[in-house]
Amino acid sequence: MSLDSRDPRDAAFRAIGTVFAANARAMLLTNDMGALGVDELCARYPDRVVNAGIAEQNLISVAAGLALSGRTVFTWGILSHMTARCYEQLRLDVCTRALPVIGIASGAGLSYGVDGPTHHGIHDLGPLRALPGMAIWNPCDARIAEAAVLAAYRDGGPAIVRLDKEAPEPAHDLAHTHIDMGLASLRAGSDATIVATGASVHRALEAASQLAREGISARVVDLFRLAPIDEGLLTGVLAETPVVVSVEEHARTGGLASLLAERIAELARPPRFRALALADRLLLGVTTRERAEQDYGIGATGIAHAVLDLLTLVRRGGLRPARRAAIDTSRRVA
Amino acid sequence: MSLDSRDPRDAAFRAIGTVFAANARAMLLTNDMGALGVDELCARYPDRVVNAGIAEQNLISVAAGLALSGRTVFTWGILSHMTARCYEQLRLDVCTRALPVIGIASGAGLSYGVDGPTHHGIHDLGPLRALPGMAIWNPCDARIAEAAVLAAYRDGGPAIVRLDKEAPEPAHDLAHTHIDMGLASLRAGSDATIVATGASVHRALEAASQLAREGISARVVDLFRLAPIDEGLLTGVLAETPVVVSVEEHARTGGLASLLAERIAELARPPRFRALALADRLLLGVTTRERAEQDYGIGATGIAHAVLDLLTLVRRGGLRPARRAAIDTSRRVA
Amino acid sequence: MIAWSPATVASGRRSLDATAAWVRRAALEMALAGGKGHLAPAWSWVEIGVALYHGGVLRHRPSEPLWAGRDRFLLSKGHGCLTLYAILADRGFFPRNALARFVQPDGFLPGHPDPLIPGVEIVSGSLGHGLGVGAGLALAARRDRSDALTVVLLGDGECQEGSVAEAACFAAQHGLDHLVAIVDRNRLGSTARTADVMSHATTRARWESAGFEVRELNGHSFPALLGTLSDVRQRCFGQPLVLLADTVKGRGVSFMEDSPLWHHRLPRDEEIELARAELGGGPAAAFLTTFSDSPGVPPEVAP
Amino acid sequence: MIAWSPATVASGRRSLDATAAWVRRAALEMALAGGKGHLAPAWSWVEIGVALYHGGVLRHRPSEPLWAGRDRFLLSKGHGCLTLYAILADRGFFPRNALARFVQPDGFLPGHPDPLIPGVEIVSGSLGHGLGVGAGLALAARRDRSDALTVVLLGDGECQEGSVAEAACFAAQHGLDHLVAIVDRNRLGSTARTADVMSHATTRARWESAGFEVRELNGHSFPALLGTLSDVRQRCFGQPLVLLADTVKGRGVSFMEDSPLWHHRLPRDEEIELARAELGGGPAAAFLTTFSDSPGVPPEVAP
Ligand SMILES: Cc1ncc(C[n+]2csc(CCOP(=O)(O)OP(=O)(O)O)c2C)c(N)n1
Ligand SMILES: Cc1ncc(C[n+]2csc(CCOP(=O)(O)OP(=O)(O)O)c2C)c(N)n1
Ligand SMILES: [Mg+2]
Ligand SMILES: [Mg+2]
Repeated sequence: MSLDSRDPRDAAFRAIGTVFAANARAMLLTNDMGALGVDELCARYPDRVVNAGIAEQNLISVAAGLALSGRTVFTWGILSHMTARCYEQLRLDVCTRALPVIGIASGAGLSYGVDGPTHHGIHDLGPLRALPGMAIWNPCDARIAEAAVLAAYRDGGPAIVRLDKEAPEPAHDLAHTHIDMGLASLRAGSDATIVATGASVHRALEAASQLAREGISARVVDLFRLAPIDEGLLTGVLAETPVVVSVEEHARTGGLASLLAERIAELARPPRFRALALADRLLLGVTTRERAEQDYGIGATGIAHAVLDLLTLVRRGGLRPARRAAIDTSRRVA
Repeated sequence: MSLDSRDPRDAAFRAIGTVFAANARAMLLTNDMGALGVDELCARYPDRVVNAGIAEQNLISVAAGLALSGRTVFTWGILSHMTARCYEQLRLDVCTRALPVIGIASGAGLSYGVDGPTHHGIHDLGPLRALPGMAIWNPCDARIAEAAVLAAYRDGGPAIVRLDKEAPEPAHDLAHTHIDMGLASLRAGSDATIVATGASVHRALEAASQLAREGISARVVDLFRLAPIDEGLLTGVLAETPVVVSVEEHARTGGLASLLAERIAELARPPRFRALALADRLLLGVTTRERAEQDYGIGATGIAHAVLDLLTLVRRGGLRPARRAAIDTSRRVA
Repeated sequence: MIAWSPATVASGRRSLDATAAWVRRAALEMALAGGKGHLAPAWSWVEIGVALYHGGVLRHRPSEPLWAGRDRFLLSKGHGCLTLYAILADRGFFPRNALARFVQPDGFLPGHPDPLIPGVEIVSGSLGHGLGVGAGLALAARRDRSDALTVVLLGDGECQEGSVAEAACFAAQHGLDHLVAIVDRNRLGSTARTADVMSHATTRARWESAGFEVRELNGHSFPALLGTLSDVRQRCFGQPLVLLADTVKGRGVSFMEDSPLWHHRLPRDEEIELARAELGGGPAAAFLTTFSDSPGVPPEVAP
Repeated sequence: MIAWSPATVASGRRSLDATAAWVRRAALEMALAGGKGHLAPAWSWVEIGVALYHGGVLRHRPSEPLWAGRDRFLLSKGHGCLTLYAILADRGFFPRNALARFVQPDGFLPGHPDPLIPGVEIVSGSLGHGLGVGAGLALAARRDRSDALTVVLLGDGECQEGSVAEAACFAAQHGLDHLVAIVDRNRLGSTARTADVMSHATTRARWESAGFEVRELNGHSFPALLGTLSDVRQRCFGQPLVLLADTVKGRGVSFMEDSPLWHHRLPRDEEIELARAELGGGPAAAFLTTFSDSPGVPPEVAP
């Protein structure tokens, strides 16, 4: 088996491989979690991959110790375990010194949906954004995943890269996306802006297509780095259209919705804004991402509806209700 | 020694005493942290106070087990240790079942300022607000502290009560403050609204007095419960004056600033808003709250200036710069 | 191999061995139907689970899952839930036909257990939570003067978690003698042998030093399990008990046994029929009739 | 009592006993000046700290705190920092006059250590972080083929943290024989005797079961400390070492010794003069002259 060019996890490990080849002091610690990429690294660099055991608190403390000794340390594990379980270690051992400890974490959003709340990556952004100096990368495709790992390495401080389990068609063309900007426009548009992150970027692109068929021109922006933010760039994004909708596969509080609101609320001339996100709940039972998209309106249709609603509001009834029905139909056809 | 009527910690323990007297199944777990109130409870109810050791993860899991068996469990420890260290336990063991585990936590804001980042309570609100169903109480005086503990007990779910170490003059009159509303207006005003929480409430009141001397009428609202929010009430607060300033002794991301922004950003007619808070940094070195107030503009003068600035913006230059100077002078005199 | 057939399951009168065999096969069919699942971790503790639920160790009322007098069983290694689901369904906590909808959106059996499922006490799936919650339950039971047991099943890899060490010291300090930890000691974690990762985390000495009474046994032997567990409710010397149960991860299908490869992998193509053949229970269609049966055991079982 | 005076400190040539006495007294004056501080936890490990820094155990260069060849010392029980600050100042990492500004906004010595302070490696104050970071440092040192030591001072109450158990198992697994944990075993936590809270957390058996070599000793005896530490750099059998150092919390002032009351309390009123008298060093004004002295030791000290 070899690494899949579309799988963000494989892409991340390809980037780690690049770093390993260039820097003999780079290491990887796992919490006894496997991956094809781990096996490959292990085979080539048996000394530099350490299974630190099912003990995430110590794993992060050890990573900090190694980083204090001049090493870049990657960590690998499931997002929810590698954030909530070792949260104080991230804050005190890693962030107080801005150490190069880079978490490569599997399970962003509901990619482990049916595995229940212990595996959901939908409540971590609030805690992560509260960690001073922690860079937060949330790639929606393999290209950004790979570039994000390299950028996190080059930037040299603490970082986490949230990875999805799914391997979609790439949404980015690296000739146009500048990784250091932390965001990229994936589709131009003048009526409304959809800011999305992670898996939701693909839904946002779909929504924009649906809207286009109705004559509405929606811009799609992928905010693939949630910290640090290039404030100038983001303010620009928020100023360009009268309507902004955000969408994310994450609980409403703490993630993209909060991040954008924090900026919009202080603007002199804010756009009309609506945030689409999961509810602030723990999701018990069997949760699939398809079901969640419907229930919480974060699928393409939900996004398109939200854009229409806001446009109606800003144009004071300028949109015919027929448009909404048309979107519903176009989705059934597509 | 007996409990101090102005110390929020003593007030919280008085409330726990009330609960203990009424409910033989109420318990208190500590992480080997002392307090006068713990000693008093221990003397009266030796069986129901358990020093669970310096092991916060297990403490929360044990609390969950006790709560699953029909008990209300209070916990006592330092805020930062009782949130960051046992964060996954709070989320999975307590919040998935909405169990009555009530954290009574010392060290909100910079009350342990000189003790360094391991003791600062300035980065916990982001993580806490990301815990579904967790009620977050942030009293600014002993009266609210006592009432909050009783309300948290009566509400029956997970809660945390963030307590300051300082014992200020009470700001609330319980004849007028309705604890279940989660917020209270402490001073009427029509030009601007200052929303504050915790220790900053006292600074906000001072700022309003300074502003009054300049003929500006500033309302002061204490948001003493940060979750759940009575959305109707809060929307009302945000709609009543053209200018809203928030102030908190907490990092900018995740706390009151984010909470208000999340609501303001989606309003059709938002007020002009500015959030005053600490920076998103870990504060090394010797940090006093006085120094932090100056450095980050969250003291009375900083608040008054922010209100003036925003009023200038909304009134398009209607305020004479002299006012600002006057505030500076009046502060030096006061 | 044990002689058993779907019919012996339907009858509700069958040996523990036959029940264990059914549980293994049920786990396989659930995982195949759902397209995912941790088979090897589930098979590792089948006899332990069957001994507890079918062997008369745990007090429980399938028709009344929240019966106040019940013993508490916590599957701390939540990823081993296929076995738990099969056992609970077999006891009658919920219909067996729910098993066919493992991880299906129209079912209620997610990839890790949660308390919406009748008979499940806690959310698990993040390792290292069960013993602490169990200590709280056991402390509560003692204060309520109940002789209820709290039984927590842990993985041996899971014992690397510091939270388990905290809980162990707490339980010993408080003399929780009706708390029984059972370690499914299959010597494997997810990707490696535990000996190669943290060799000192699951030893007899470590549990002894934490203040536990330690009993080591063969975790696949019903006589050993039932013998070792026979006095658990009577134990009253103020010491919690741990069973270090030696097991084989993937037990039941030769090519899946004792190999890190199979922690989360499912059999594919020919492997599927090989696995079915080794587990017994006949062709898929015949076996799946056991999922449509009503529960085969009387609703109330008090040892 | 040891005969010593501020003058012996200023001279820079004095016995370890006199140094320890100075450190204790310095801690008292710092805490009184700052109006806060954990005296009893600081006094508990004075001899340990002085043995490490003045007794020739730790390689360090006060004028070059980040010297690559240094040993690493981590005060995991960060609340005991008064002793660390006094020792570092006395070695010359920073001027002694900084001590008088403990927890003062115009100083740089907060109530728990942070790495802005010359000679301090990590932030500590939340218990249970030091051994894990130390394991990382020690693993790095070994890979860099350095014989540097990593020495971590832990409280015995602190050993209740599961993170310490994780770190211990990790260190043993990786054979970090240049990692030395020293447990300040004063048998008290913050509010209670450790035996009454988690009696199994700090025993010899527990550390042995985690894979450490265990040495028990009197933590206030320089001969015992220096003897026990004499071979630490030579040890190469792939086992980390733990010293269980029996100490007395509050050691040095009779009425503060071995009592949970004094974990965080400062002497008041007459207690202050009683404490000064017991610690020696003369009246406050005379003693404080030692804070204005330039450091009394040569900048480079390699054992
Ligand atoms: C806190 C946490 N860390 C990591 C994981 C990922 N994980 C799931 S199962 C497993 C291996 C568990 O090994 P063990 O406890 O021995 O159980 P076994 O499968 O061998 O029965 C790991 C590392 C997890 N679920 N939770
Ligand atoms: C994670 C954490 N929990 C709780 C505390 C509060 N606390 C500070 S010192 C202390 C007691 C420590 O006892 P021990 O480790 O034995 O140190 P000693 O003071 O006896 O040397 C406690 C509980 C803390 N600082 N960090
Ligand atoms: Mg195992
Ligand atoms: Mg101690």
